[in-house]
Amino acid sequence: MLPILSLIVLIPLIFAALTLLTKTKQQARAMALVATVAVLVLTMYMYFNFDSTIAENQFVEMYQWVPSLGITYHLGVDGIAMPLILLNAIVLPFLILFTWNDERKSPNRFYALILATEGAAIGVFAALDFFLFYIFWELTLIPLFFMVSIWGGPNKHHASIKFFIYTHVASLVMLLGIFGLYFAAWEATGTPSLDIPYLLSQFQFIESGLMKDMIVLALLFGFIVKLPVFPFHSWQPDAYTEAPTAGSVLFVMLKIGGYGIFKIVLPLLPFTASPGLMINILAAVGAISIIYGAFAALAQKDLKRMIAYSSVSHMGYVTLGAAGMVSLSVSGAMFQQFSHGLIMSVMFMASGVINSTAGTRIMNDLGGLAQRMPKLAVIMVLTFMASLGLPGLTGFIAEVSVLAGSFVNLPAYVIIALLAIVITAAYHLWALQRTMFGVFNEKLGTIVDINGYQTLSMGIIAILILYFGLNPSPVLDMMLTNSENIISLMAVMGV
Amino acid sequence: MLNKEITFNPMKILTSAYHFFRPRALGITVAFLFLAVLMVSVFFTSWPSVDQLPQNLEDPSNIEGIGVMIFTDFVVPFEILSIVLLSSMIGAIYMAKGDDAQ
Amino acid sequence: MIPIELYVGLAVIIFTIGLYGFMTQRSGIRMLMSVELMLNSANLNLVAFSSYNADLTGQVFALYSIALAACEAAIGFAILMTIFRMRDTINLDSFNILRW
Amino acid sequence: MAIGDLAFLIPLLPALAFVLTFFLGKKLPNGGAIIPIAAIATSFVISLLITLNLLQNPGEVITQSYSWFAMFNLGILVDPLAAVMLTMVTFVSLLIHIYSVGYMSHDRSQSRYFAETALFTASMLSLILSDNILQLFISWELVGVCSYLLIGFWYQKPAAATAAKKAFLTTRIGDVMFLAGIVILFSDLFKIFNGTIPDGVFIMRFDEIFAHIPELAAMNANILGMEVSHITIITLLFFGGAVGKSGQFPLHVWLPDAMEGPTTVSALIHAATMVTAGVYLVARTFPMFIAAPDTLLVVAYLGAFTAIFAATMGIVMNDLKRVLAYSTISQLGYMMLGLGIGAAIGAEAVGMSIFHLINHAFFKALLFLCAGSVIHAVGTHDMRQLGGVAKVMPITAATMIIAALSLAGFGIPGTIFGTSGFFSKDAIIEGAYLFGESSGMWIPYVLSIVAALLTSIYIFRLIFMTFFGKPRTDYGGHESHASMTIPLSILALLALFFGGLTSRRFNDFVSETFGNNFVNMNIPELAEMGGYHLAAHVGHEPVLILWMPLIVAVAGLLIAYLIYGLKVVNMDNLVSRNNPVYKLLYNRYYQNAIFTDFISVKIIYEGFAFAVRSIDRGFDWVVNWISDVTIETGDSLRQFQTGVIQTYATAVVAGVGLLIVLIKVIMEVI
Repeated sequence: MLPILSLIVLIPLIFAALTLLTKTKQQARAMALVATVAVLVLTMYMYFNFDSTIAENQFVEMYQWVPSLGITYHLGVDGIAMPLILLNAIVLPFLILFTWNDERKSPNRFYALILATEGAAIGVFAALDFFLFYIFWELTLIPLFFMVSIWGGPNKHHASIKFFIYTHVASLVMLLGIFGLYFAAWEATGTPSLDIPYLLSQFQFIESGLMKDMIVLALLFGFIVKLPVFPFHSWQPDAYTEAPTAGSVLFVMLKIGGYGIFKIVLPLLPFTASPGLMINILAAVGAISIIYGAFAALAQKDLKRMIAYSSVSHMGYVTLGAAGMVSLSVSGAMFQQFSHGLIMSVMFMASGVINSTAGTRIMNDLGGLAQRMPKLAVIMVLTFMASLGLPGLTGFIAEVSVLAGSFVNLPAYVIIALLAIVITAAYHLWALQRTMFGVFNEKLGTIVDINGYQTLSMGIIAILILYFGLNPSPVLDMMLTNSENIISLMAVMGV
Repeated sequence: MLNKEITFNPMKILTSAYHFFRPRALGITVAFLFLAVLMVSVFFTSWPSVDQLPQNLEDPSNIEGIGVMIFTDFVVPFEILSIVLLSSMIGAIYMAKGDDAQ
Repeated sequence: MIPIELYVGLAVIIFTIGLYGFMTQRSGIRMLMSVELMLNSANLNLVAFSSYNADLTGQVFALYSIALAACEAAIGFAILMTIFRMRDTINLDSFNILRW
Repeated sequence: MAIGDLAFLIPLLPALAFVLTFFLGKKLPNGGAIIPIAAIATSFVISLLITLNLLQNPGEVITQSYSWFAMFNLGILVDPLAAVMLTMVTFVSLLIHIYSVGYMSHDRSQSRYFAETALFTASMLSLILSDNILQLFISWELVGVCSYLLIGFWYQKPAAATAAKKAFLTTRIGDVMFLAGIVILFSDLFKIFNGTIPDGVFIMRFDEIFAHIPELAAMNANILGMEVSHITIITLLFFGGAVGKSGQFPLHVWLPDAMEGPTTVSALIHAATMVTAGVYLVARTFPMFIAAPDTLLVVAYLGAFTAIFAATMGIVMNDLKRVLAYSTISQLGYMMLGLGIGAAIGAEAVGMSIFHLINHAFFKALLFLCAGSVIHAVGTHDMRQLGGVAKVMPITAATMIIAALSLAGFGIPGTIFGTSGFFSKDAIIEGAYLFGESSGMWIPYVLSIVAALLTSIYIFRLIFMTFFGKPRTDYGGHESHASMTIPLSILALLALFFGGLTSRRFNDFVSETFGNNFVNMNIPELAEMGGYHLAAHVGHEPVLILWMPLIVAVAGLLIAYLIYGLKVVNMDNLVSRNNPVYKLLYNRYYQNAIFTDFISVKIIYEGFAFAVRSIDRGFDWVVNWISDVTIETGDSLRQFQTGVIQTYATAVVAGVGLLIVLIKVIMEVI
């Protein structure tokens, strides 16, 4: 059988190297498009052959690599990873199309970095061996670092270094957690293994309760910094804001933090010495993020920065839902990742277009753009509505699942989160009003609407937002299967 | 030189001693402390040794033995050393030659 | 039989003298001389232990070390010559290009 | 094929019309108005047929459910309550769409207008048809976003954009409460099912919810030391949603501002689609409300208060549309009061309230469309600049007077002679009397009577100032086009006669909603559970009470005529900025200052948001501080790196010496 997962991971990486060799923008973008479309086709093939009724890993590829250390080349996807791979595969071709006519320096490196990020991100989702997982995890840092520091905004160096160091420190803490798990299991069983499913199943046999707590906390720290949620979000507004549009979209495509929580932390959670504490940490972090991000977004003057803070707010739903410990809330949190990726990519694209046409992102300097950019206005209103959780769009499915599901076990946190909904609506609408509506600001000069490539890419993602909002089952079913599997573990432990 | 009057000026001696020691103070201190440490280690360690030094009265030289060892057991280091010597000589000559050759 | 401690003690003293010279002298040539001194104290040790353990290996390595010392001296003097040509001095205090 | 199988088309056709008009409208004449008109007309026919079918066979409730995701479903429920609402909404919306063809003919974005109104209607129809609370919420939100788009239709005007935002946010506060109610309801049901919900059971369906009312009522939460039943909390939160959508105090502030949209949009919002959603929600979930001991009291009191509160502001407004807006709020207060008195009279309250809702839809749509006709013709909506319009626009004036009579509630008690508004409002006021009689709480009744007097005054003030007397400014104007006057006439007929013709049967018909095979609720039993004792019989009030609504209506007409028609009283002293009462009313109880300037801007934006931003900068500062400290430490440690070999050598030697000593010491210790 075709080693489909290896292909999906390797095609972008190989094409990234090839793209570096190209000379012109035309060659580079064509190369990138070919690679991303190939990934999309393969992913669609995989998706249609995916059995969403079972929680096991599928399309598994396993080869021995370094037997003495227990390192294997082990790839596979389950219902947690599949939607995220799908998300990356869907959005990336449109991201390439979105940048089709942009002028920028060294396009070959630019597209190479996009492809490298895609390959690395999908690698994280596909890896079933901690060694591979960590390699891909760190690999995502490098292209994004260069993306920000080469094509970023005025404050790019500060932002890129902050992003790199901050998240790298978190990754190192996560690595400590992995080591803890690895060596504890090695000691207990006598054979080394870095295999993720195996280590997850061995976790319960670790004797020391403190050890177990430390492992889970270290892993959790690595993941929630990547998400990011309050109080470890401070790299994120800078990085998202300073990154070029494509970079910001890649940032939101990088759902590895939440993925780690669902795939690694949640199965371990019931076996820790103090699961109640862990759940409360997750839930508190989530609920505070939701309301904190909303208020912070309300206070922003820069459109892109506002979107960045809204992302903090949305990511709060991920941890809150994960802590909810009801299959509905957990799958809602997974769906929030998927939905957030779609919504935020269009929002960042829109703010990128506004920045490049109007020359500013400061909302008070904009105004009345809808009169000159009707197509952008329609798409932007739709995505902003999706972002504020309007029913019929993906954001709502995620939010209502998380809120309704989590309320069963965590009523107090859900009430905090509910309070934020009005604020969320407020800053979205206010931003729309200040940029799109009102009197056109003549100082902005001639403004032309988005071009065909941009309309196509943003429009199709917007339609997907609508489609998955009306019919979430294609991705939600597999999430439900997996979250039920996780919850059944909890039930065994009586958590 | 001969008629130079020899005077004893303690202040001058102290000053010159100060000027001698001041920049060297750290070095002298470290050296003496190190010496003390090493001395203590040397004299309070029982070193392994044979009871009786081997004495071959017929042939007190050990040149032959050393030569045999160099060309048997330690031939590889010897060869490496030769290369190191050669290359260092070439390097030294090259550096010392300077630019005037060009 | 002379106790081995005395040989080693002598080596230590010579080494310390070399060390002192290396640490305090500014002239490059004097520093190289001090390094030679230290190397030779090591050679002394090698030979002493070699004799007292009835094993010729130490003496072989003493030879090697002498050869290496020659290499080092050659290179060292060549470097000093280059430095002298560049700066008209072999006072190494003024060379802090290794500074970060 | 039964007509019920087509029920799903009712919201679907306008939704399709939205898509078609949105993409094709620009290429068609009149902005493609024909598409939504045709779609809504078809929906109306289907709704009407379903209603007639239900009238003959009350048991034929239409239910269809499809699994959506997880334990949620999408479905259709057409029972008498939904059927009458559907018919009303499609009908009024149809007339408004026809009227809009003329009204919007000069606007460049006509196609966008018709697309959005079609979506608005579709969302409202979907809301009415929902067979589960989640779908209802979804439609509810869609209604909200459509109102946002339509109020901000002229988005170039900053006032319109602001009003749209305000409308959306204010209703959003209610929506969050509604959502909280749903969330609590879900978690309670989840617990009742012990976390395992069988396949095919959709726990958000109304029948499923109603079936578990006893368990919900038995669950108690401790809030601030009081034992509160979960069903009370849930219904209060639901009512909070209704307060937002239906413009009840204190979330009514968005409704008057919503006048920034086209007048037809106001008509849609006020008559057919949006504001009635709140009343419909309470009616739909009435079995839950009646089982909640205190919620219905809150509903009754808040409704009565809103009725009089809004009426007082309506008296002083000078803007034609604003008077009508406050009138809507006031009338919605009546509807809520009607539902609230269900505590005394049971399921009949729903019938009364919905009856008033429908009559109100007719006469309020008429009022707005007439006002739109006047504004369209004369170009102003300040009543102080108008006067004598009746001479120029006779049809508009006549229909508007009919609407005003209906709003004020003219009719003869005990007969079938009377305007539509009379029958429904009279019933609610009498219900309030009965409520007072059975519970001893007379405040709702008193408030409702006073509000009726005020209603009569403000609406006839409007009539006299606009249509009679001499023109105060030179405004010109002409009678509107037939496409506008024909809908006016049809609505006028309904505002006059609908109430009288249907008053006998309507109540029974709607009350069947709760007795049919879908939910099959025993309302008296639920009321007992909530602690109410339903009054035994309706309709033996003293004669004075029966005539009271008519008396106050006539009194209001006379007062308005004396002041604004004959001008016997000089109002200049009263109507001045020096009069604190007038000032208070004219400034609308300073609600703008309180809600917008103080709470939103000062507390939320400048208070919380800026505080959070400062905290965020604090976090950023900590992160940057850590990096600064690292850099500075490195910078100072760098000084040791002198670059002089001797120093390094000294350090190495000293280090080796120390190491030897250390090793020695450690060996000794061990």
